[in-house]
Amino acid sequence: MKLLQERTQKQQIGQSLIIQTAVRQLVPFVQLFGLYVIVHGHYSPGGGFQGGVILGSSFVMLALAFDQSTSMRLMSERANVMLGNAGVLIFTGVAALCAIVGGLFLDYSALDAIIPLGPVEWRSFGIFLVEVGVGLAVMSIMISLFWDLSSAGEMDEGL
Amino acid sequence: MDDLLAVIVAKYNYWIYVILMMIGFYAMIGKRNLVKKLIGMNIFQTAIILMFVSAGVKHGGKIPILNKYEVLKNGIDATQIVNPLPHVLMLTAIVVSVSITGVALAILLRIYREYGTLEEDEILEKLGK
Amino acid sequence: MSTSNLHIYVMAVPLLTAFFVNLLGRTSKVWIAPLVVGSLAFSSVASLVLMGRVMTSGGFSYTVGNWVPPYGIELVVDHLSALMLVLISVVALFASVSALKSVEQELPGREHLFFTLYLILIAGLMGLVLTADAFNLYVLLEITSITTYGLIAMGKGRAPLASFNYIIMGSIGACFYLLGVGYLYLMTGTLNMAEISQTLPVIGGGAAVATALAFILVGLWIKMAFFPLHGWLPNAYSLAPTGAALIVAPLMTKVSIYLMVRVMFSVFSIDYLFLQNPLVDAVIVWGAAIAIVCASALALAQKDLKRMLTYIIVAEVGYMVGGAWLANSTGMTGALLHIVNDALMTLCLFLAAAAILYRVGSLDFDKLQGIYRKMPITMAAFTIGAFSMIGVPPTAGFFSKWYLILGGIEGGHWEFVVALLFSSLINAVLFFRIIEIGYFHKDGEHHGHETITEAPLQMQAPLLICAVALIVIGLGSGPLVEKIITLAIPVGL
Amino acid sequence: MKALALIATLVTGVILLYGTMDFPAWGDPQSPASGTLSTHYIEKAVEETHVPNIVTAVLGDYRGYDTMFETVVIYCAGLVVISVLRRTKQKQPEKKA
Repeated sequence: MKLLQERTQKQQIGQSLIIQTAVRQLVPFVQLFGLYVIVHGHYSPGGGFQGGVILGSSFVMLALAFDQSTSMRLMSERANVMLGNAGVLIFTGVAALCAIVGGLFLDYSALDAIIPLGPVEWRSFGIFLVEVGVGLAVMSIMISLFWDLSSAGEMDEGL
Repeated sequence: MDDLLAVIVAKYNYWIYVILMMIGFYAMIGKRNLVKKLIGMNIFQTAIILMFVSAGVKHGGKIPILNKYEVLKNGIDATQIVNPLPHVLMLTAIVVSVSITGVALAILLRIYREYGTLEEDEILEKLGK
Repeated sequence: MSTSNLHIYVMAVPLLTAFFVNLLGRTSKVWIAPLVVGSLAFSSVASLVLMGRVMTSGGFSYTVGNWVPPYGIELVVDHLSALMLVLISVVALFASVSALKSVEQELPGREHLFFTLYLILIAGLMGLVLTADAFNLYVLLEITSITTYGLIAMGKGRAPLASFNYIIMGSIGACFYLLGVGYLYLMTGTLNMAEISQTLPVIGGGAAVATALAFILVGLWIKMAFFPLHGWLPNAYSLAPTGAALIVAPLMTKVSIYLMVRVMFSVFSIDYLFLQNPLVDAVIVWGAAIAIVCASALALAQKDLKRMLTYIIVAEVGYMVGGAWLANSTGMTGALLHIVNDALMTLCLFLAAAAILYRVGSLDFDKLQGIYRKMPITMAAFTIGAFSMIGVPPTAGFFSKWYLILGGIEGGHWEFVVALLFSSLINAVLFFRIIEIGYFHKDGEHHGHETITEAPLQMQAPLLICAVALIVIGLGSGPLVEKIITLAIPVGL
Repeated sequence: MKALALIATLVTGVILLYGTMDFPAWGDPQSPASGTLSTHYIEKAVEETHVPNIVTAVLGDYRGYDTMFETVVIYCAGLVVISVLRRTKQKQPEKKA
């Protein structure tokens, strides 16, 4: 981030110094909080959708404070698409795996046949897996939506 | 007259969501500017979300996150806890509303790139030529 | 791979291959064709096996996630939904073979995006046909809508504007449906269709239940473009890329009609619909008659083949809605048989239009001069589709129209019978006009038509199979009706 | 056109309000909406899935089929935005030439 700020001073892009320093400090903690919300969907209000949006907003904050190519350096467009597909595939994959292993579709207790954790434990763990998949998918879609809409498809300068 | 007032006071949340919905519905049909139609659509969908969530309210109810061990030991009285089902349904409806707004904005950007305007009658004029 | 959840694989395989098409198609286009056609071939075969199983051992219900029905989401596989599954997967297979060729020509850099949306749309349609949960039906309606908005917006020129209008109308329709489900949930407390239909008689048909029925019906009518609410369909389907029109035109409206029939009979009971408020079905049949007459008249005014076909689709919707609300079993048989026939007829005509568009480049009538000599096989199949649309005996269209007319007479709705005959007459005029342009006008000006040769085999094969299927189903509609459709009609109609 | 829209809106509004007549009052625990289904979720969710947050339990497991299609809907939104806005390589040269 430090080198980043020198570069921005030279090319005069992005917001004023105060905002850039604030964002520079904030982004890691926002991402940590996003992960916390995804993982703690069981015990506190939250879950895949909300956590994914918070994670996505950390990249949007970067793109607003500096410029879009900075946030694209942090997460390349290809990696973003891969993450989006990975998230959705985790969800549908776990669901189809339950059917393949012999239970009903989306019946996590059927996964007990692979690793015997006990059917109810598997349900809780299945929900956790699914929340992670949703979080990944929502994060990557939010980022790609913002990048595309703000740069109207050119993916270069942004707002 | 006062029984009508009593009915309104007892169910005022349904009146609010109907008024909100009609504002959105009018904007969707009546407005000429495409972005205003989109804003109307958002109001319309938010009003439906308000209806569902307000249906799940129980006076004096607590939020549906329970202490796992205490519940496993001695159960729970359902009338104390707010109805969780509308919240689940509306999480889905919110995601749908976000996706449709994203798609509509992308299409508006493309229309603006091709016609240079977002007023419906100007676009039809350009098409008419 | 236990075969008890076969129907889930029918729906899950296209969904999973859609994600792989996006992943692999991004790097090399060679992956797209085998993945798309392979997954659809699998689901066609699997749905045929499922159909056989349902015919032998009767329908069954399936709880997703191993929960007792009202708590989890329940899927129902009975005669009607198995038939629809077969229809969707077969029509999707034919359309995908031809779409692969036309998308290569129209959307050069975006095949993988197109076919991902294409496969998700088909998975959504299959999910719609299976589900027996009111809110899950709304989510699947949104999936099919958002993929259709995307497919239409990929077109050139005015397609994004048409897609935006479709978004506004489609959102109104979906939100009205959600409103109806919300009212039912507030009155009955459950979302499972079977549960709702059990608690409704207990509550009695109050104001809320009548409003819920009205909003669900209006919502679905907007989705199926029933006449007064059809404003978005002609632009959306005619400006869409040809590959998209191939899959959207035959299936979207037919599945919406299937949903109306499903909601009518598994949520609201027969005596509530037809006996307690007798005026409703008479008004709807009158509306359907007006829809048929106006849509056919509008089709006359079109100058472009594809726009003309879209108005005929709106008229066909009037057939099926009217047939379903005739309140007698022959009318309902006609409506259900017409769902199958009309999907195949529309597919046959749109496949022919795609082949012509691929070679000639445009579909307005003055470009179609002397097309019969240049593309004889395509136009032969087009003529069979046209005969089926008019209702000429050997083809399938005649039989379903026959049942509809019988139902209309039995129900005493003479205006519906007159509208049907009038629309068949107008279809005859429409299609003979094209056949006349194609045959007898020699291609006067020689500027555009350097060497229009026959369409490529990849677009011709599905067209010919579809035309033959129209005749086979026409001749075989007797057993088709006894074995499947009569069992699908709820008892007591 | 605007007057027609206004009339349509008012008619829909009146029908909606007519429909809300026999709804339960706001927030009473005995309303049918919080009837058998949601009491089952409140009482049994923790016991059957060991997840204290009932909303996540219903979202992930009881109605997981909905959430799966939710993820597909948002995935489609991302795809459609890319396919509508991104210009393919061929188009750019024409503009420049």
